[in-house]
Amino acid sequence: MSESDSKDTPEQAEFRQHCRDWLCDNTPAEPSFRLPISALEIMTEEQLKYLKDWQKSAYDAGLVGCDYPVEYGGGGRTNCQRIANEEMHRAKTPYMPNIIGLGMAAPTLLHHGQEELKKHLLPRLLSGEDIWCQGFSEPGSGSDLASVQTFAQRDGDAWIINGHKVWTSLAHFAAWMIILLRTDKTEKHGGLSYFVVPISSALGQGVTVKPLIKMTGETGFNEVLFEDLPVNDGLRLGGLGQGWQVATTTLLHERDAGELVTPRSGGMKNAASHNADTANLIDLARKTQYNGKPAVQDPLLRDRIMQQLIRETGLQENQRRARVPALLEHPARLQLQNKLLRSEIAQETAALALEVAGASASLYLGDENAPAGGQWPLAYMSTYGNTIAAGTSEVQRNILGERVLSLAKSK
Amino acid sequence: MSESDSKDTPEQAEFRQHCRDWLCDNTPAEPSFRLPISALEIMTEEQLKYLKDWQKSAYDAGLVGCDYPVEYGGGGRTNCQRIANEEMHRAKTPYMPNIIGLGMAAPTLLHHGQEELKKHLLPRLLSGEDIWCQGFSEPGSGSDLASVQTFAQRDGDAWIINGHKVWTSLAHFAAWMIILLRTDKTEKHGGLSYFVVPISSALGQGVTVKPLIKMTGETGFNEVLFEDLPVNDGLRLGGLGQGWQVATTTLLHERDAGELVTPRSGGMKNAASHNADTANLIDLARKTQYNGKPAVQDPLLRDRIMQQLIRETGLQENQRRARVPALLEHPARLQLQNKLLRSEIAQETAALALEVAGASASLYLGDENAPAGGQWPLAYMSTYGNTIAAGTSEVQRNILGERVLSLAKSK
Amino acid sequence: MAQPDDYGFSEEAALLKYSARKFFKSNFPTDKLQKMVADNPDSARVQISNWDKALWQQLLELGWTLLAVPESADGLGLPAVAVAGLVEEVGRAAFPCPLLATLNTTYVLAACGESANGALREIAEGTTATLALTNRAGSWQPEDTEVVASEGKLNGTAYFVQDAGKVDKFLVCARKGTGHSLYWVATDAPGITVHADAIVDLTRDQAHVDFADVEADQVCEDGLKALGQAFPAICTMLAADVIGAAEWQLQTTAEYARTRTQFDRPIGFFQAVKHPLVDVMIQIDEAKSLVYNAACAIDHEPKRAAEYAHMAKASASETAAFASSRSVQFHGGIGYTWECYVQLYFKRQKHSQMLWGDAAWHRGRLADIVLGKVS
Amino acid sequence: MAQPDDYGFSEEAALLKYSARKFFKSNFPTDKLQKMVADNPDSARVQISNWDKALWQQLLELGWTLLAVPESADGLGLPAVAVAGLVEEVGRAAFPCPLLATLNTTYVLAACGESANGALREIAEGTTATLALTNRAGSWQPEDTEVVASEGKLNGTAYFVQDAGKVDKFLVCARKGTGHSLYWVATDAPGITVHADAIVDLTRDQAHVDFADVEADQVCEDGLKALGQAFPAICTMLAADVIGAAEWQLQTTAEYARTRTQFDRPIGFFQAVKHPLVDVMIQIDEAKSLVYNAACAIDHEPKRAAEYAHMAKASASETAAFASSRSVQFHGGIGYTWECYVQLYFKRQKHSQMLWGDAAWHRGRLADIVLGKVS
Repeated sequence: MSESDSKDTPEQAEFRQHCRDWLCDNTPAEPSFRLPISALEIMTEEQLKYLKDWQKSAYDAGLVGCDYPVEYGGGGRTNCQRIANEEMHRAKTPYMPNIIGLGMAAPTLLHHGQEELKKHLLPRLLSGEDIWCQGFSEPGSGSDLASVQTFAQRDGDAWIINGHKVWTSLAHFAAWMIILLRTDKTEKHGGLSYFVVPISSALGQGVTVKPLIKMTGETGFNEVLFEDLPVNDGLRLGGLGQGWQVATTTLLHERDAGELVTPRSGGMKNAASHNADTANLIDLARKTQYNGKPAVQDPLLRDRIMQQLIRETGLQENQRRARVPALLEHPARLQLQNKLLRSEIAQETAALALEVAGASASLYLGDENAPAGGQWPLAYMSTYGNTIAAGTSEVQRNILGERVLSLAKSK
Repeated sequence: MSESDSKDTPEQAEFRQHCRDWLCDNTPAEPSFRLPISALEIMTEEQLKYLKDWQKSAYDAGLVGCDYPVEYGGGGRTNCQRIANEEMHRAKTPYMPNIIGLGMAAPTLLHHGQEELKKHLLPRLLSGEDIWCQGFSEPGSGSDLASVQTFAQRDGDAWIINGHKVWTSLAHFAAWMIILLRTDKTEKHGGLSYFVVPISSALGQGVTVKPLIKMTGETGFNEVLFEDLPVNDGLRLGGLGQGWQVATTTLLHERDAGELVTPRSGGMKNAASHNADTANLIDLARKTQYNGKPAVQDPLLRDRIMQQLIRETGLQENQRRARVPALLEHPARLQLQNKLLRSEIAQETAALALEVAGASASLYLGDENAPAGGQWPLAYMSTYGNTIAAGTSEVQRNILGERVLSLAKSK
Repeated sequence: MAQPDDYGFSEEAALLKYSARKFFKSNFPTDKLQKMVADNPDSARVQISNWDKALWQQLLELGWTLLAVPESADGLGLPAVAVAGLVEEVGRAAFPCPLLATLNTTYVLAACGESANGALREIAEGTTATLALTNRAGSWQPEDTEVVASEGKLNGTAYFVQDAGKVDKFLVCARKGTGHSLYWVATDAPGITVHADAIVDLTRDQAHVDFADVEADQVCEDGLKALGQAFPAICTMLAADVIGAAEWQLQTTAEYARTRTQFDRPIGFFQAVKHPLVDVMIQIDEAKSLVYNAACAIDHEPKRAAEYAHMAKASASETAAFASSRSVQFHGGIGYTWECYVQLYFKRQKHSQMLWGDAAWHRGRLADIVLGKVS
Repeated sequence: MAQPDDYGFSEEAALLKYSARKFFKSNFPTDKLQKMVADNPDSARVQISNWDKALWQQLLELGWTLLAVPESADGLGLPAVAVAGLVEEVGRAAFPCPLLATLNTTYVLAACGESANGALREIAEGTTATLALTNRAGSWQPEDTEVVASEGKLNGTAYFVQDAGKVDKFLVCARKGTGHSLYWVATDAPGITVHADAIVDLTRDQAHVDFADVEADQVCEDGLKALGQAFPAICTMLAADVIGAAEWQLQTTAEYARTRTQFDRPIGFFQAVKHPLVDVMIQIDEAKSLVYNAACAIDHEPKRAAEYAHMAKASASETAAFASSRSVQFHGGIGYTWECYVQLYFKRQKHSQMLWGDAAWHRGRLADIVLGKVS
């Protein structure tokens, strides 16, 4: 809602101008084929290539990895990534395909990686040449992440990995995976270690990627099976048995609270081809007849649309207020709400859109009469990915109650 | 909503006619003084006398204890109490003052009491001559009722009682108390026994009653302190260490699910001088201006009033459906919802009434401009008594999840 | 006329209901449904949902479609409560079939008077049918129909026609002069083109149907009156379907919560799962009690049938939304997959939620009855 | 003009806010409030709420009432964000005083132009005041006032006048001819009768005020324009009070949940307590972020101030209701007693929830701005 450029530092102001100029000439044209709702549902090589090309060109122009050190392929700037993201949002660019690399792997590597690894991996990550995925969840370890069983058996300088990861978005395109492994069966949290492992180069040689299908009918996430995959100890991040601490950095970024620890490496957060936001909802309500008049004139729908607008604006303003320490009651209180609220507000907005659409909410992708091409039912179902993945809403509320309100642990 | 007399048995039909005839002539006139919102807030002797007189006359006419055996002072009928209650509701009679006696003590006595006790205590209970109260909660035992500490020490044929009960409605007028006591400190549930103890006759001789004030400004509940009160073992209901099982009967009745076990002894449930129901809410909405027109014409308020009407009707229909086994998925599923829903629906209805009243919702009892004499803010606050007492809403949901859905116990 | 306290839900009704439940349990377990309708997750797939016509034929032979046909037209004339009991079981099985569409048509035809007796007799003989009366905007007011009758021929398009791909006949509401009449026509009559919609729900189909100079039999002159009279039954039966499906969602999710372990506990231990599941149950029970109350009003207290049907469908729509939402959420990652059966019910319920009016729409109509219309 | 990213919340503003918090913590702990206002639970008690005039005098001397007075009228002219920061602390302490009433009056006077400079100077010198403009039905549209001005005299009654028993002056909106003007008059001027209302809230007072041929100074010709301009500040400051009080409710209830034990666990262990408390926190944070956004808009982006103030008060009203409800429920039996301090905040918040428009009312106004009015 609010313009946020009046308080730019001189460096930020200059950089913002650079972004605007470059984006003016280089924002790519819409592709001839349909893009999926987000990077997590990329299904075809054609989609991937288009999006990788975009990431590469934005990287080359300095709009990715802005705040990362130059020696790791970054821009060496300070507090400029937010500027780049704002300008890309304004220019309505596509999203970046390497969402897990940029959003989670890069900040974890930056914080915990050895010098050599960072120099080797970060430039190709930032440019999008290497796609990354995340191997945390397992069939038996969802909310209870610390119970992962995928085991790394010591073998001299290497580790032999066996196990089963699941819900692994982008694994079918990924060069690398960040992975949480059990290196000690006698301790729960203390028995975990954190590695980066090559995926695409090991396919068929200890790594098998099997696609899963989402309730939307889309693919995009996978099961990944490890069978005697050898991994060098040099690919470990953090100390042996320190995997949980390293994972915490990843999780904070996954849950939109990463800036409490390390800078984000680039790319807009949660970019989607059809956002379940009130701007789109109002657009739908203007185009839809409800009870014989435009839905936007129905008093009940107006009230509920305003409820969503207020919640959405409140969340935006939370992110702004989080930068003003004098107006905070607790240092992490707002950031730890981000992921929970973003996913739940979008879910409610999409649910409301289906009510606005009424009978037409039954129409899906590919139906010529479907409002917004059937994107709303797709968006609604997709929001469950967000209230479940990266810590369910239930887990998020535990974290808030325990870390911010100091209530007794629920488990 | 629905008339329910078309399926009366011949006995019920005849009895219904008797009730109607009698009520036509004997429904008492409104008193000159204000009656409290329910029997739980009786504050003055004047109020008590008016209400006791009413209960006595209704008892004498056979409208109380209808389904209880004649030898215990009852009417010896079958399934007639509901008829009497329906007719008293229709005739808009006052409520009965011995609400805890009729609603909880009597069915517990009937089920678990020794013959002699029943003959001695039930007639005076049903007629309202003896007011009863309930000594379950303690300062440290609210939701966790089985943790009561008030201790009965064996002393020959008697027990010596020491401890502290709290939230004891009507204790200041009560002749008798049903009480849950610890007779064994080594076991939690198995260390409890259930007694009936005389209160008014022991005041100052081992029993002290101290009034508490509610957030509404009313009195009506109390602390009751026991100091070396001797109680004869003949006043025990059920076996030694079986107190929890006996209390279950009381609790089922307190939570509107008693008919699963024993018949109710009479009196309308949850009768109040101002019900937080939609009939009253609609009345308010017709009389109130909102945004320059009658509130009953505001589309948002209409929608919310209908939400409450639907929930209220649904609860009534639950009680009807509970009597049709072919339409039940589980034998206790509907009854165990009654108390939870009744209290929460009333709370929402009252909260909505305050929004309907708008600025006028600020006006309380005694204000000449207050809508409905300020009863709505009083009713709203009073509903918290109901969502907290007799098992909080949180405890009710545990019971439903565990007993009906067989989910793991939460504690 | 007052309602009987037991809804008039007879032993015969109970027998019908529980034999239906048993039938589906034996013959149509959910894995069969999944295999049948979810074989192809591609949203560009052919859009007519698959269904088991052989099984449907058995149900036809059991007489399910003639239960609601009046005895005067050779039907069984069962009370609405008995029919609702059956429909609840169809919803519980999420069984793809044209029962609901045919029942809706039956109730409308039965409200038409003698002129529709021929059509009713066809239904009694096993013909299936659906209503065609909704406009492009999805209005639930049949006077908004875009089909026009003139000189005995129908022209225009009807939208959101339920299970159009499974039925033999359409009952069409068409504007005729200043009024609206009802027409009875075979789905393959000349001039009719059925366009299957690409819908989310895998257990039903839906179409928009073009009429181009279609010759059809008028079965009712005052179509709006008949539709108005049948509307409580239409809403109540759909609500019965919803509560059956919701009970499946509840029981399936509770079963998962009893067995799935995290943090060394079955997840049903956690009140963040337990209490919302209880709330789902409460919502189902409210809707279910209101469904049988509405059905009983259709049978015994027709003056209040509209009022109670609005309550039932409003409550059922809320139930559909809430039970669906929690069923996916509490199944976690697996609940978000195509292979997990909860997606089938989720999609059916979201369809039912809006069909024949969502909760707010029904509350608006209810308010007009209870509080009076706002001028 | 764009908003500064940090709301323009300066170090000076932070100092003011945190010194206020410290002041109340030292001088006005909640037990003092309870003793002061809850000495008599009888609802037939005298209705002017007690307050600590000596403490208020200290705050006057600290200059709190002149913070919002423009520099041109000898005030400090602090930005709205700084004032909101202070008001949040007054709400947190639930401190009975006429600060909010005086601030509201100040914002209206400041919107009147030069004609009100005299009245503003009085405020700068320590005079307290409140607005008198609401009709018997509680309309928040000042054009509905029941007070009439003619020949320089006021007649009629103003209702729901906040803290009328604590202030020196009324700023009255009165119908004059076809328009509405504002009048400045001492609360004890001849012809004025202040009737204290019997209200639920123990921390504020409220009255209806009769005017009978009262001579008063007109301070503004176009009263509705000034009131409209000040309305965002009125809503925003009340919302700031609400979030402060809600934070007290949250922290007090969380503290109880950390210490009260049942089933051998602190009750905060149970997600049935933990998660709703988290939701209270989330609701407070939403409202708080919207309050500072609205206040900042008053300072920097006045064209959008109304829009943002509606968001802030709508969100704050929801917060007031929800935080209050959960504070009593989670305190259990003790929370339902007069002696437990949560009742004080519960009642203040229910008052604030409706005051100057409840959530639905503000969303309606917001929709008119964002979506356009419905003709």
